[in-house]
Amino acid sequence: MFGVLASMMDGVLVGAVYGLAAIGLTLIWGVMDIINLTHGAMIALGMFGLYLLFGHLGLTPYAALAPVAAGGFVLGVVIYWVAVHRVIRRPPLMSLLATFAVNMVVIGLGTAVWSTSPYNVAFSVPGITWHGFTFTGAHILAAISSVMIAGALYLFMRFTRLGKAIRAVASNRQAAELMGIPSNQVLAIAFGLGIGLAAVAGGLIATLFPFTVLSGDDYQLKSFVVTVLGGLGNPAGALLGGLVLGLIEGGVTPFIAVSWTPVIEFVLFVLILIAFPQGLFGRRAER
Amino acid sequence: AAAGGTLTIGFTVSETGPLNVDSLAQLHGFELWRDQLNAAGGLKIGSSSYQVKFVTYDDQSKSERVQQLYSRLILQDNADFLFSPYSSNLTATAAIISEQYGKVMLTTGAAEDKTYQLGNHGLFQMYTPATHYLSSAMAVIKQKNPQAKVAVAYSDDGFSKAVAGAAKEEAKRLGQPVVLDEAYAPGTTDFGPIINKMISANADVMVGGGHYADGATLARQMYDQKAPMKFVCLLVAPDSPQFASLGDAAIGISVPSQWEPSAAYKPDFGPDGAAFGKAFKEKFGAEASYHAAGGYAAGLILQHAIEKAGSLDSAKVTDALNATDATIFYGHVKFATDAQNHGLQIGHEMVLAQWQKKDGQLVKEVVSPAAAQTAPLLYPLH
Amino acid sequence: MRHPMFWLILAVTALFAGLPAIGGDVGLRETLFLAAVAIILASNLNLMIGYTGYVNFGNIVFFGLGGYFGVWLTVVQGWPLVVAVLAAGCAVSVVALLFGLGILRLRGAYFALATIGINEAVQALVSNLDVWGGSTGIYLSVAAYQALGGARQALWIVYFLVVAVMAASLFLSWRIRSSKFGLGLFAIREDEDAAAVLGVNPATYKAAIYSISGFLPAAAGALFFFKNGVIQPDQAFDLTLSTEAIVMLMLGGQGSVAGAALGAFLYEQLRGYLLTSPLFSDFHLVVAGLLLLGIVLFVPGGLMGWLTQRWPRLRGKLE
Amino acid sequence: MGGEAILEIQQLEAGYGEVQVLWGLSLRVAQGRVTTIVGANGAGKTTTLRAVSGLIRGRAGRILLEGEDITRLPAYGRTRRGLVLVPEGRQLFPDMTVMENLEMGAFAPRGRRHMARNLERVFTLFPRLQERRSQKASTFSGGEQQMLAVGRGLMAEPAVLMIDELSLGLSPLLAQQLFSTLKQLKDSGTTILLVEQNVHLSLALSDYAYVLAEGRIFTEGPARQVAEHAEIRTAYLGL
Amino acid sequence: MTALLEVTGLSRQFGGLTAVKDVEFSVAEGEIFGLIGPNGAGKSTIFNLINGVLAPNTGRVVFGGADITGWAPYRVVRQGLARTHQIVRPLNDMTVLENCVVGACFGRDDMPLVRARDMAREILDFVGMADRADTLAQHLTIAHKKRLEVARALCARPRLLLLDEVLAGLNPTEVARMIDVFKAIRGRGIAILMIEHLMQAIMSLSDRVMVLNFGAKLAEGTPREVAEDPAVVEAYLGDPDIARKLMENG
Ligand SMILES: Nc1ncnc2c1ncn2[C@@H]1O[C@H](COP(=O)(O)OP(=O)(O)OP(=O)(O)O)[C@@H](O)[C@H]1O
Ligand SMILES: Nc1ncnc2c1ncn2[C@@H]1O[C@H](COP(=O)(O)OP(=O)(O)OP(=O)(O)O)[C@@H](O)[C@H]1O
Ligand SMILES: [Mg+2]
Ligand SMILES: [Mg+2]
Repeated sequence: MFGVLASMMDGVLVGAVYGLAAIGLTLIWGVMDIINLTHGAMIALGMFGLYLLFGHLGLTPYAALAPVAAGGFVLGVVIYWVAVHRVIRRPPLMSLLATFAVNMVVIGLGTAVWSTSPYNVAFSVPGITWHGFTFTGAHILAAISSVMIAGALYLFMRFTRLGKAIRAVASNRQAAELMGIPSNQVLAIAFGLGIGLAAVAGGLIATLFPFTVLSGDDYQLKSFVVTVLGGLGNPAGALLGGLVLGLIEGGVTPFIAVSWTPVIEFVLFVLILIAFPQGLFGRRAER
Repeated sequence: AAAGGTLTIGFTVSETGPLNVDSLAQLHGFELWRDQLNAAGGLKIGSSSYQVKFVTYDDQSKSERVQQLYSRLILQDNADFLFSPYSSNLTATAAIISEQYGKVMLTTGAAEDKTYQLGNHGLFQMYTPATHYLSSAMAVIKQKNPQAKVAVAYSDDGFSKAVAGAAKEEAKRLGQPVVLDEAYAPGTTDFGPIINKMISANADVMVGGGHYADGATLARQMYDQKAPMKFVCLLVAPDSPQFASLGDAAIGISVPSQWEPSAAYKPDFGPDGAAFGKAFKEKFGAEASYHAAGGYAAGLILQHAIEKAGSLDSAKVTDALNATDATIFYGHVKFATDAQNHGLQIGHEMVLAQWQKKDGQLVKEVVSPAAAQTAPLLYPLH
Repeated sequence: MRHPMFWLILAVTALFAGLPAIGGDVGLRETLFLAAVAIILASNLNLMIGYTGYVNFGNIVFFGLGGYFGVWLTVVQGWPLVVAVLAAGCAVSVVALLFGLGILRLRGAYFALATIGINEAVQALVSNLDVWGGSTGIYLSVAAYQALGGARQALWIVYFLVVAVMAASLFLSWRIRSSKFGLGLFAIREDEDAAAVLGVNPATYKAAIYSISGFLPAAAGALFFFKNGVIQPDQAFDLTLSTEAIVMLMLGGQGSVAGAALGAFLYEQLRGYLLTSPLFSDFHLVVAGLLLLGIVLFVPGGLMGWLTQRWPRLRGKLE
Repeated sequence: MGGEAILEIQQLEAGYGEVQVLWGLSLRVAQGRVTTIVGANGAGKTTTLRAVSGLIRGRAGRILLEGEDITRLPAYGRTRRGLVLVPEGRQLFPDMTVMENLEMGAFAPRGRRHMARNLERVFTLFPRLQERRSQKASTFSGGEQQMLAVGRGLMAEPAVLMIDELSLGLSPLLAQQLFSTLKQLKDSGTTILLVEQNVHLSLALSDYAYVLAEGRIFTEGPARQVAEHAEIRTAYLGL
Repeated sequence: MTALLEVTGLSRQFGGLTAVKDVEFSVAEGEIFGLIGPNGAGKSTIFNLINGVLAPNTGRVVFGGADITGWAPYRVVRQGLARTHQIVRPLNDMTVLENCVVGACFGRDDMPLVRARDMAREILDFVGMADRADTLAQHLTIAHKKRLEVARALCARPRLLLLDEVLAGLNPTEVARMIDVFKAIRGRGIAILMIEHLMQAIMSLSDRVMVLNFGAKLAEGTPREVAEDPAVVEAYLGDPDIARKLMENG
């Protein structure tokens, strides 16, 4: 009984991080209608960014998140201008491929530098033990950070001028331009934000699990699932979706062999897509 | 020495992808052998000597291009002999090509017994087969606590599954309850759910694991989550010197090993363990893992067979390998020659090593068999 | 039958079959084998992406499932290879039809995501399926090739069969392109709702083409893994191969029969070259990525798009 | 033509991809007046407005606003200077509320400064918008959407208001109401550049008219004169 | 006159909004029937309900004797009921001819390609677009796109044609040309149900007109009867002489 509860609690903690990982993806998707296939690579860069800042500059992981976010933002803006800007009004396949190409380049460079060997941020925070089950401090802190970042983003999008401008551009780019909103800059900022969030998520994940250059792919796949659960372009939905995914994982593992978890996860993913084509918490995206 | 030319050995390496840590360690073993041999004048056949040359490609840990690459190695690069790719399934794929051309292929990373039961004639295994990996660990457990509840959690790949399957059989035979039997996906990084299950099942000892990445992670997370295991034995990962980077999380973790630097076999030919270990450290700046030793040993055995055959002819070298029954720094080497299991390693034995703290330093001690023991087993851990 | 496309397909097939056979050149055969498989994947993917406008990101599931059916039927059930290959094609088409009826209600990105989901779900399921060897998969023993006269001969036979499947893929693409069925697909690609209002039954058409586009890749998968000697879930359902197939299609120019084939051929050669080149092998991904980015940004119509733009007269002949 | 030119277009050439639509077009919009562009379908009216507003780039020619060259300015920069377009097809922000749409209209500093005053003006002109301020724009009916589009344009504090196809798809009653609204705007001093298929109404409302044919100015003159010019009526207006 | 299309008790809600409320009317063989009403009155929704793009909440649609309520759009066309879209939907990347061939191929007769091509050419000639046959649809002007909508629908060889604001956005010359096309269509024995805001067109073409307001029928009758109905003037027409008034004030 405690085992099941502990497992679900673990699921919630990890789920919050899944949610954060998905927010960057859903933001870019919602605003630009681009499925950003560099997402996984950016998560991986976030992991290595944190690893380097922690290992070589000796920053504590949580202090290192800020420069990781800033680096991700800048990189995102650069990628936007180089690769995304020209495909943004083209058919979706184009932006998929453009971002996939960037992904190949980043992963290729990453592999050349770090190979595909696993790395590890050797850092631990005392945890809480409950009936023999231990929740590590890193998990708890990561979950708290995720919720806080998601909340901040929600407030930013809802109430700031820049946030509104991003939503306006997402809603109708030409009209936004006609309202005096520099849509290219706004899109670059939004893309940078999305990448920055992916990098931060990667940094937080690095405090939990070891990683390789290719690890981002797993979280990218999970982000897709979360995005579909939460609906497009909706940070709150993504966080909720992440929690649901974490709960599913945590809730089913005590009862079945862990090798069946992905079966359940993906079957559920497809079924939810078929039943709710706009996501569980999604608004209608098509008109 | 009269110049005889070059002898080409071809193989693919998993430079990238999930197998790369183990595969690259093995490559280092190959390279050390080659460089030492070439420095010593090369491989001697009769009066002529040959410089050994490698041709390698990256198989990306995937079988997709393996056949193309091995065809290329044989036909375009004119490889005289082959080493296998790392892992059993890539090896099985490559063997379909090598067999057709009657090429000899020594395998080091392909531990699964199955690979040698497919009817190949030129495949020779350097490792103790998977089914024997955990025998000594199970014996140790039985001896320490006959009632110990065993948790088996292993990577869901052929090799680990074969090892774990044999361990479960062994537990059954020894009358020990298996309270948890879980296979996890090879890329798993979050072992929280499995560790929770171990705790829920009140397991006393844990055996399993798979390769480096998952094994190291599992050990670290068991430590972080304070899993109260009395004995933990993981495949492959703890053998790597890198494992020491886990710090206290490494203490007490044991590993079945093909080879340990401290194991002092009397070689019929080639260096002894200490000399190999020293040379390796000089060249690569790190302790040799058993993958590296296996790589070096494969070269050495091939070299010995060629020299004994006195020819580069594959058929003659095959005969020489079939007849091999030798002890080198790596231990005893002998191949099965019956049709069902041709090439299966039947001479070599594993040791059980354990990470312990000695004078504040993490060191890997051999704890079993008694003959090779360098320190007593640390038990229980909690 | 005097259409240039007919002769072009015939000539390509003859070259593929003839060139390695004449000199018994196994190296060339292995290279062309991978190229033929790439062409099969890209051509059939073209039926979905190029003709119908649905991005199938998980197209490799056909190939992998076909491989499993084929290997299982030949090795475990002892069926003759050709029968097993056809059966694999049929089985996968039926499975695809079932999937298709479910997920083809989705559009755009959601459809693409669902195809990924299906691939992952199938992979996870097969990994747990004991009849197919679970995660360890199925190994072929050397004896499996005896029925075809030993491994050496068997690989040639498998090669010719793959070339035949390739030819079938090209003919299929070509025939569909100039048929009424194809016209309906194009209409769906342009505007599904408008097509429905014009009398095209989108649900049936989409499910049909999804199912058809699974048949030949499944046959190719059966042959590929039979030759490979081992089939395991992670290689059978490797998502990167799916994406690579899309890249091939883009490179050649989607919607065009010759484009899909040419793109697949060139991409495969390029990857093979980069992987084995001492100069680029460390950076093969980087080079391939930069190349792809260049194409997407500057030649979005792919090779065929570029060719027909330069020489518009080619349009009717090669498409 | 009377009045000072606030907007001046000189030798404008523009198009889409390889298609050139405008061939050296020149026109002047006088301060405080209503100027209209009429012409057959496909003559290039929308293209003209799109080029002037910066949604597409001109290939040659100059655009002057209050004497300043704005040819190189992007669309948002032109809006910030008071050159505001109510585009063909309304182009609302469908996922945002009516109020948010109006707020976005006042995004540029110019509009933000006078937000309260303009909001009041828009609400007086279109009471319906005030009633439905928190409704999502996408659920509006066609006519209401058009009101919102015009209202949003006004929020930007336009120096020149350009409107494309004001009455497209509107019921006769709504079209009439919108025209009266435009008249009030004009009377309050806003400069307007209008494109409209309802030639009767637009010529009636306007001071000056340009007749566009195949991307060139065919003729121009005071609106009343153009409306009565027999040859123009038959050849270009189909009256 | 026998009723070709008979609609009874038709209703449709969107969330809380009732877009179409208990509407009843019929169109006779060969008739031109006009549908007018303020914006958002539910006109386009009625089209969507008839041709199966939307399913009605209540009511029946009977066409040519068959109950087609809730049929999928592609079945409705094959029954001989084709439509155009208020916002044009050309198949952009296909030529004008191909657009029409699609219409012909999948329309009322299950035509083979070759015959469909002949048919498409004939119809293009009929609507005066023969010279544009090989242009990509996306490159057409709005006027031509509207004509393409009509041509494509005609290719299905319908017995009844639904036209949704085909004249909106056209200049008077184009409107006049289109009206001629409509007359010719009627000449071929095809009935027309049209939505239009252009009063002169509705008045000159329609045999009967129905006025819709807030989803419900407000009036029905000959054009003249309807135009003189004070309720219709108040809700829809307003003052027809506005232009003259503006001229005088300005
Ligand atoms: N996005 C586009 N791509 C290519 N050509 C276009 C595009 N938009 C318009 N055109 C072409 O440019 C020409 C002028 O179109 P424009 O929309 O400016 O005409 P208009 O005078 O506004 O006509 P209408 O009265 O129909 O609105 C037409 O021939 C049209 O086909
Ligand atoms: N999918 C939908 N969801 C919600 N409301 C809808 C939907 N479609 C139509 N409506 C609403 O139903 C009402 C009727 O719309 P409809 O398009 O039928 O109007 P119409 O009479 O054709 O108007 P117009 O003359 O402007 O084209 C409108 O208020 C509209 O907002
Ligand atoms: Mg226009
Ligand atoms: Mg309508």
